[in-house]
Amino acid sequence: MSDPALRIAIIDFHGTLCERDCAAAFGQAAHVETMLVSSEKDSFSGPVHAIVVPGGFSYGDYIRPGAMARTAPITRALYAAADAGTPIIGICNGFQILCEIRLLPGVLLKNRDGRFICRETGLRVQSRRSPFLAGVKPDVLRVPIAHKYGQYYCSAETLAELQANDQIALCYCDDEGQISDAANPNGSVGHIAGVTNKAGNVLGMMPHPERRAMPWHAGKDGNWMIESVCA
Amino acid sequence: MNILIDQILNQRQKDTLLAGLGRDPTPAEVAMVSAMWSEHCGYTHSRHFLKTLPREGEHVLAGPGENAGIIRLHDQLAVAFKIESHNHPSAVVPYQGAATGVGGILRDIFTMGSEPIALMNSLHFDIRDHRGKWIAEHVVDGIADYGNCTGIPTVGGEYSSYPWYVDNPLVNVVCAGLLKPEQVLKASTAQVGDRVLYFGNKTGRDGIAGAIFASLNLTEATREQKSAVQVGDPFMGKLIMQATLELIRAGVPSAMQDMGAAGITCSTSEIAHNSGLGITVELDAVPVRAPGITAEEILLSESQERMLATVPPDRLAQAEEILNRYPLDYAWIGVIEETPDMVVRFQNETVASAPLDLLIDGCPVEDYADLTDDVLRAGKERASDLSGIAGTGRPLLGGKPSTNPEPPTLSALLEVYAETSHYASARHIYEQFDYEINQRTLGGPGDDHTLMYDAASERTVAFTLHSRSPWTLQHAYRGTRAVLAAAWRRSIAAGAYPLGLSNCLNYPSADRRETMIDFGGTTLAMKEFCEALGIPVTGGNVSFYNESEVGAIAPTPVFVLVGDSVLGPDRYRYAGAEGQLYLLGTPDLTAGDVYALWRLRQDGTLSGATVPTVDFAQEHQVGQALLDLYRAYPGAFAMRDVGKGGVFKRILEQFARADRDVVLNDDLPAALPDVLLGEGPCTYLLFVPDATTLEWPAALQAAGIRPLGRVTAGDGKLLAPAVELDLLKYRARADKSLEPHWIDQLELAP
Amino acid sequence: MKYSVQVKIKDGVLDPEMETLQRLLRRSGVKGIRQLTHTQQFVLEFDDQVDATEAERVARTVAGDVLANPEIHDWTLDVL
Amino acid sequence: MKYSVQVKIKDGVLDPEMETLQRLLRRSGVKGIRQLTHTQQFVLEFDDQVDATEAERVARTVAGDVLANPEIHDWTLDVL
Ligand SMILES: Nc1ncnc2c1ncn2[C@@H]1O[C@H](COP(=O)(O)OP(=O)(O)O)[C@@H](O)[C@H]1O
Ligand SMILES: [Mg+2]
Repeated sequence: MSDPALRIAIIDFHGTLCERDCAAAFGQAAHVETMLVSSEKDSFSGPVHAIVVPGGFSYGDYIRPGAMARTAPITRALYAAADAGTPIIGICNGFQILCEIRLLPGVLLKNRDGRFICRETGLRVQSRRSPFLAGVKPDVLRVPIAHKYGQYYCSAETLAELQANDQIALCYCDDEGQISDAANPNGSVGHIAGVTNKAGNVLGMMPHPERRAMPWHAGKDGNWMIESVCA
Repeated sequence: MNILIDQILNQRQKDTLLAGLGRDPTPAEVAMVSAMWSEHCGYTHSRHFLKTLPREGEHVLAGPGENAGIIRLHDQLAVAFKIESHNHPSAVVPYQGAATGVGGILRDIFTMGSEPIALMNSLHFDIRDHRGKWIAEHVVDGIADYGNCTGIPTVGGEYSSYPWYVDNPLVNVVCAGLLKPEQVLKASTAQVGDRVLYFGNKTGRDGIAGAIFASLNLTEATREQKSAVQVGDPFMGKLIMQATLELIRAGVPSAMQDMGAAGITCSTSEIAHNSGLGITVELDAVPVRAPGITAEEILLSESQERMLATVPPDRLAQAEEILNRYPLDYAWIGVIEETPDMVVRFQNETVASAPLDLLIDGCPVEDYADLTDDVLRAGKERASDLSGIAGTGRPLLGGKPSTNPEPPTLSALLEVYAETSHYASARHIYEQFDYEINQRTLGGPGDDHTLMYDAASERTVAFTLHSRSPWTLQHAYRGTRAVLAAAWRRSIAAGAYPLGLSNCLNYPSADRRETMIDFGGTTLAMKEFCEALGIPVTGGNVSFYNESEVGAIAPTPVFVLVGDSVLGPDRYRYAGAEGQLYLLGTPDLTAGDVYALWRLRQDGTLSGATVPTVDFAQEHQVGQALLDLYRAYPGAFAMRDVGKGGVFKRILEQFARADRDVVLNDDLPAALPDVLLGEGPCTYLLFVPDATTLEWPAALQAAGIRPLGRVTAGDGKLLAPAVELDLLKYRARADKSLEPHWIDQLELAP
Repeated sequence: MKYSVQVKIKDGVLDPEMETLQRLLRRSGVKGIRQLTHTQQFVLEFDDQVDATEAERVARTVAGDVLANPEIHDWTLDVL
Repeated sequence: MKYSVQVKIKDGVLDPEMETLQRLLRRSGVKGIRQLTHTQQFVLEFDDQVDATEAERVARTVAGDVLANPEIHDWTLDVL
């Protein structure tokens, strides 16, 4: 690896909650330097190797999760970075934001049974196009979800496109790795837990890899994704 | 407004006010006094008893009187924690009532400069009917939405359903935060000339007179006082938390206080008075939301998410620079004065000018000198006839003890165990809470213990939350002793010698002598516990008047213990090993909650139920020995206190596996129902895997630790002399969600 | 049979979503919005077999018990 | 100047909140509700100084950018 540290930008909207968790988790990787970037800024001030839009309740999830993020200056910088091919990951509320600012197709609706769910889920890696998934060895990861609006929805045409372009990155699965209705916690269409954009550099996912990453965590599956993008 | 004042100020209070002022009070003064002298703010009925509690200790950095208690855990770390009730609002608007409860307790914690790390809650309903279920569902939703949105994990709690909570649910919320011992910021350190900073949400008419509301019994009339309802704004809650912590880290405020009960009145007067000074408040400067709002309304509004700070004159610009970064309102609304008066100005007039001594300490309090310790220890026995619970004479349970009660069979008891909501999986509750955010949760809901890990100091903080209304109903003094001992055992099992105690005392009407005997009995028991074990009371909350036309609650003290745990990330977690079970103590079926629930089903009484008699010195000795054992054999064995649901619940949760049997020995220390479902002093269950050899310290041998049985290869059975139980069947039923118990039909029938 | 239920936060009760939106808009330079309010409309369409009194009774119960909380909302019911 | 923005879930997009509500009602023995729909109305009231073209421009931007997501919503703007 070349000498200068990899800079990973972590975006902090008002109401973002998981920025420090992400900084701690990604910061563990060798040569990585994480920096918090306020959503009130309109640039990253310098080159970044990758961008994390962390979970939380930006602007309280008011109106619709992620909806108000559109008004923040940082979105312009996000569009530019996405175009330039920078690896971007949106986790949970970050996924909702990336959908609302149209960097990713689809939208996240309220969970099928209307309630918040905090629970570990199985995730089957369906596509490794995202730099965050390219180096993930196992086909099944165990990572928790924590959301009320995690039901992925898109039109039938969009779904067909996602399939055709290999944009479905992660699906919910059971302990044996089987994708099924029973293993789908929130009613997502196609059991989708994560998708990428057409180019593959922008990934959105509802589960939280940063919560299975620290030395004292019982599970460490999240580290696969962190190491993948930092490799 | 005037109607409320007449309801609230009694003759004695009116006389005190007139004498103190030496003139007729202004409307604003009456408004302020009505709030400050309410039970909620003035502790008029409880002060007599609360002042007897031990509050000093080498670990105490802040005690009662501050927004929250603070305990020094070790050199690098202190913990702020507090419990608070939101029972009355939750009975009327369960979602908002519970949500604003969480908001309020969070503010108490970050106001002191500590970063909130954990929320917990203690919830008690009567879910027999539609209304009770509706309340339960909405309370959990409200707690979830507020806590989740602010990013503080909700890591544990307890719930129960008993008939004495009909119409009067209990919603107690706990928050804990961490800070460096030198970072503590108090509400008593303002200086003359400091400017008074208001920030957060605007002031509206919502929640007017909430403090008064909490001091009244719930009647149809109070239910109609809709202006008392507050709406929570968790996004603003998160913003003011961040802004507050940032201000404190920058060293800007000289003192800080959140606006909780009685809003601006309480926060401004207390911050000045606690600092030994006075204050002038300019109400015109307060950011308001409602056009035409009056001075009295501004003074009493309980609009949520508002903070108060005092800032030295040379720090104003720095404060503004920080606050400008957040989408919130702020204003300079006054100044700290030398003269110890509270002066309020509105529209170029002085609308109030009263000595703070009068406003805060002048509150006439009830004196209960006749309730001596002997009277309290004798207390009031209740068990066989609950029909007039707490003396209301209302037919709540309607039961008369059956004259010749058959002792229950094990299968009848297990039937109760399998069917009631008490032992159904709490997943339905806690999966609605984000319990993992912030990466600190070492033991969360569904785990054996509630443990939060601090990576910086590599230390673990243990939290214990406990209440047992069947015990405290039967006898407040003895029941409270038993609850405290049970909470102590939970803390020991979590590896922590408790360093501080916080409490929420939920009682029926304070206007009845019987309530005050119960209340006094509870505080006496608490005092004895704290003195015996050297644990200070660092704060708490009192909620009276939990009764309505329909019924009155059982006295329900809820306790929170905090300690520095010896358990860490490497603690023992059961993963299928074979090994030995050991039992300490002698459980008694009639003291356990399964028996109480069975009995309530039989005839609506608790006759035959008992309260364990505890000896704190003995609990202390055993507890210390167990902590030593944890230290001597780190990560080598598992330990649980034997509490609700008895040994059976622990076996079911841990060892019910398709490839394991639990085989109990022939020489059980008591009858099987006692062993499996009973409780008693100093009772713990330990599991030692075969790979580990332990040497029992003398203290435990003296306490009578004995082998109970083995966990061994098998197919999911519990085998005991002449008994075979299918654990997997019970496990499957216990794993079933609470949901069907909680949700049922709307009352849509004509 | 079609019923419309309109649900609105009572005057004087805080609507955090609208307050927040207004604050953010002001910060991002959108000036001149004096007030922002939010009303929800639910339309309940009944099967033809259901008679009008029964439909209205159900609509009323659903409105008062589920769609609105009378403590903080005003609501109205209309036949469409 | 007052503008009303009506936001409604598109035909064909399932509305999870209404689905949940329907399920809850059905489980509670409420029969006969064929359909349940939900529309949100936002009213933006402008200061008198703001001129109509500017107000409409703002209302339109807020509606399309924040209040509605075109992936799932239809929305309309009306002057009141
Ligand atoms: N109201 C609540 N809020 C959060 N967690 C809860 C609540 N009630 C129960 N729990 C959690 O569910 C688990 C099981 O609850 P319970 O059986 O009552 O307690 P325990 O196992 O501690 O005796 C515990 O881990 C507890 O923390
Ligand atoms: Mg306070």
